[in-house]
Amino acid sequence: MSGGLLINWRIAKSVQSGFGDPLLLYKGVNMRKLATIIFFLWGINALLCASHLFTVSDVPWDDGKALQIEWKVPADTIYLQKADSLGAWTTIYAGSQSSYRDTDLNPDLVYNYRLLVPRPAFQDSMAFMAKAKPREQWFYLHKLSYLLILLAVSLAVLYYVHGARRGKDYFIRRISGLDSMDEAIGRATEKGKPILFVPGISDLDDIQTIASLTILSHLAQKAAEYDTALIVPCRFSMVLSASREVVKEAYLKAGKPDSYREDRIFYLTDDQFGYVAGIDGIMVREQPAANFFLGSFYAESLILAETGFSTGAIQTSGTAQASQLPFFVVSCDYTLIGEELFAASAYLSRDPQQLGSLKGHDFGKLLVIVFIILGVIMEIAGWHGFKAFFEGAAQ
Amino acid sequence: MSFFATFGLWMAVFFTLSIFSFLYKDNPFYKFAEQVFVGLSAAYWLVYLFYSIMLPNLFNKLLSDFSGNLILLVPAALGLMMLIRLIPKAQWVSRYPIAILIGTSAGINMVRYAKSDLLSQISATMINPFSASNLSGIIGNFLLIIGTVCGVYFFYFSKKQDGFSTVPSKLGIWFLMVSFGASFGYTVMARISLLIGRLEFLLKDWLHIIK
Amino acid sequence: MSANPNSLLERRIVFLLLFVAVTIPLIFPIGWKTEVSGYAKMAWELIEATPDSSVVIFSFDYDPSTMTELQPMAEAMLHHAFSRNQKVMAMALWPQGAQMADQAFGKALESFPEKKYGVDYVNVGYKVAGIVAIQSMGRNMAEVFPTDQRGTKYAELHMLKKIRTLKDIGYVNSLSSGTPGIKEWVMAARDAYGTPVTGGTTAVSAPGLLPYVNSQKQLHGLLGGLKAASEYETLIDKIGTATVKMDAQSIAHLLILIFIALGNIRAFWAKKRRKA
Amino acid sequence: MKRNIPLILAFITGILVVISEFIPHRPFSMMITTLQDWFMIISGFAILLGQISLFQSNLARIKAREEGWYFYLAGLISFCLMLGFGLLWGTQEFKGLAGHGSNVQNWLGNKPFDYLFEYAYMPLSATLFSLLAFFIASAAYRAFIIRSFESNLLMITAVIVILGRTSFGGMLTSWLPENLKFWHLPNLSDFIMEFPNSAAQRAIMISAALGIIGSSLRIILGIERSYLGGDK
Repeated sequence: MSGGLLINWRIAKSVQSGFGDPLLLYKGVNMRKLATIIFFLWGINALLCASHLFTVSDVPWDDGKALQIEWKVPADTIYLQKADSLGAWTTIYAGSQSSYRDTDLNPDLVYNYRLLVPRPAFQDSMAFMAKAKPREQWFYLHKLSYLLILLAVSLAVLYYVHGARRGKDYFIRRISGLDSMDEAIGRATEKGKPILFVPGISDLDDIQTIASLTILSHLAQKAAEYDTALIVPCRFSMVLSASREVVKEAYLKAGKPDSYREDRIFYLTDDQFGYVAGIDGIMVREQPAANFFLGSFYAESLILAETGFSTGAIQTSGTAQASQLPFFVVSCDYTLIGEELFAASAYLSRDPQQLGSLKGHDFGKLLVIVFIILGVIMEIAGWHGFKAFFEGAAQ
Repeated sequence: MSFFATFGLWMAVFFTLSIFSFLYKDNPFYKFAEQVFVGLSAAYWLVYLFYSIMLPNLFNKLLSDFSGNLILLVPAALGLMMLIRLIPKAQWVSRYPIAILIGTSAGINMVRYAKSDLLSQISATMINPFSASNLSGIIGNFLLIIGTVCGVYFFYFSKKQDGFSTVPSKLGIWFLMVSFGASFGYTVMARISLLIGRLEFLLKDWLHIIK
Repeated sequence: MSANPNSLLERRIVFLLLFVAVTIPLIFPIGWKTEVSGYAKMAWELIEATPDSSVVIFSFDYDPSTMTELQPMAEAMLHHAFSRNQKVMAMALWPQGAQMADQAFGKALESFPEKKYGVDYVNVGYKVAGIVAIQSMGRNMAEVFPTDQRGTKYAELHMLKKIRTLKDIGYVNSLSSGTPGIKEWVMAARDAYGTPVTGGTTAVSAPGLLPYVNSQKQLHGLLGGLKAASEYETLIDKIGTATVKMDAQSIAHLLILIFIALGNIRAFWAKKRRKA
Repeated sequence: MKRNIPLILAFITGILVVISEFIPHRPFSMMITTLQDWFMIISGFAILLGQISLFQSNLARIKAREEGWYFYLAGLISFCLMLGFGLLWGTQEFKGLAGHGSNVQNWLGNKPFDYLFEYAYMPLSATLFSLLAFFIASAAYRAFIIRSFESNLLMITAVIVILGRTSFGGMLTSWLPENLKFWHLPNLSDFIMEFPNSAAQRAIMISAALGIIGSSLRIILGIERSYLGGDK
């Protein structure tokens, strides 16, 4: 993979000239021959040294887009050059470090590099050459810790789900934000006012949106049972489609397919603040008695929650967006904090399989706590390998 | 200033004030601004999506090199299947693309969060608390470790919180509360900046009161 | 938590007071001095210590969306550089940065009407490719910028006559709100050619760049957000836009604290009345 | 059939994505970006669904002369204008069906699409965003009340950080001697942000990540399927 060749014309020339006249004979020794031999030996030596001094090698366990270039030359400043497709050299690094990683390369192509080491005393520079080919491998080794932890959590989830299937019962602690859901629906029914459900501002590619739709399914069923109108404005068409499916199914389950009104689940606009402007309008005009903001929210969280507050609605919110939680906590009646949003479907459905998978998350939490404590102890003890193993994946 | 620039300025001022009027109460100006906003922005994203995503990623590629980009027919077909929803009888067809998208999202989210939010946060918490140069740093490091561990424990669902186990859970809530207060306070400045930006527009560009 | 008519009225009063509290300092500046942080001082020192008539680069690596925070920095630092008689070459790694530069020059010329284009300052405009452009500037600046924004040839720009590469530059000041920006300048200009780099960024991005302000001075100080901009204005003893905006911020913050206090007093009375 | 095939599809794509994360070799290394590009294309088609629904509902309201129907008419007109302008003369970088429309540009000073963007969309969006300044004040007024130990913590840290972020917060405690500098408000607020705040944020992130991993797994395995609706 790596190769090196020292070409130093100045040195080569000085060697030649040092041996004087090419045809000089001294005590029967053909000096020219000697010079050639010495020069040859020096060349091999230089070659060996050079391969040691300047190396280019494929970065192992990667996607074949990087080469590691290293050099061991005593110089304050070196220039590293790379040949482009036409063979012209361009400097890619200048400085005093002793290695460089060239990235964004194409796998299986050969790349040529040249290292220039200036020699101010001679007013020239030495040049080293090397080339290599980046290759794709079949596993990212630095992701090992990451694979293992993912496997551990997944296996735990599967194990507990399996346990649940065999009839094991799992406990789940109270989540007040979810207990209050019936109360909120009840109040809306009493007042004869609708319920507003906002499934967040992310598309279906966010798991929070899907978690939100799961809660919507339970909520819609309750709303159907109580004959309370349910309004669901959506920011994305795909969320709209999925929401309609979910709500329709819920009304069907509640035995009231005729009460389902598709026009109550509608699209507003793909725009973040346009969407919020629309919801604000709905809140002040329809005066829903209960608002649910569940899913992924960004800056608009407070606009929604404060407008909702001013209309006197009972408000339940939930998001895993840590930066928005303060605003929900401050201006809503109930807030599902972070993971509680994902626990909701298990909590509401009491489906043993879902409860089992929740137990799996909890196993993950214990694992995390143990790892953190172990990691801290190892760091205090000065044994950094443990942390480095986890850090590998964070690259 | 040209007529259209002046007109545009007044239009911008009108919309700005209409939105602000919502703070007092809902009124026809806000209703108008709201509906215009919804309409404009919906069309804006449609146009944006068409020029920036559909043209370069799909149509242009298919038009310039159809046989080389045959694979793109798959998402195109799935996209059309989404549109079949418009026919009430065939709405179920859209479940195929939705299922593929959700499957993909689930896979991507699983690996992304495991990496960026789980592993990197765990390893960032593995610190030697005594490595800080001063006492407040050492105390801070301890708070960081204890807070993270107790906070994670707060979310432990499958155990009754009684006896000793309430202690870390309680601590966890305290840390959450401190964090919520702090983030709230920290955000005030960014939010006031937004208002300053709008006022600058009104006072500078429109009224020329400030330079 | 439900709202009653009383609380709706209180809300409106809160809104109105906030509106007034932010507007008034914008119209009638107070000019509160801000306590100067070490990072802002470092940036100031670099500009202060760079010799008379050095050519320096101001790179405008942002667009209007972050103008509120970054434009005051640009104005204050430009004011400082002009006052030290440095010759400023403005450029941009972001497409709309060139306009930001023109605006900043316009503002600075109000205080320094004697400064001439081409002699004391130039705007060479936007350059694509971020870090690659910077690397090329390290080899040959004239090649990267064949002309300035107005189409004048590089060689005809008086102040750039002796400037061949980045090494001839006194310092680089990057005002950036993302990528490409300060990070690229540090890597490609400071680390590769030793040209000192300083800069300013938004309050949100600042923590991510602070590690570069280290003992090797990869970054000579850093301004983060409006507060740092007003600190800089304090350093050059000028009441600029940042100070004015910071005044508005301070008043608004103070008002919110008063609201919290009033809210508690109200809650206290309500509780007492309920008990009675 | 209508339900099982989608579940199988979700399973296969989910598993493929997870596997490809760990394999640097083609074709796996390309998988995630390819699927993400597909997502954009599919949502590019799907956006029409929403827009048609918006169009229809506005039209229905106008036809039924529902209360405030003229507002919906305004919305509909804005929608059509923006869309028409965008398709006809394109946007800043892209040319539309009728080219760049240099005549219109000379007349208006900008492309019509960009004109509406700059003078209507931008001010609307920025002003709506700026309402947050007011709401953050009213929320603070109402919610930061001394009640329980938890709510006191919330309030006290908020007050410290608000003070620490401004000029006068620094002035207030600048008299503190060197050995008490920790209690200097800007320092104290930095300390809170850096340590206890980060700790709680981390806890939320870690547990939410576990929730996301678990939910994703449930979706891939088909345990979680409510997003698909019913069997019919």
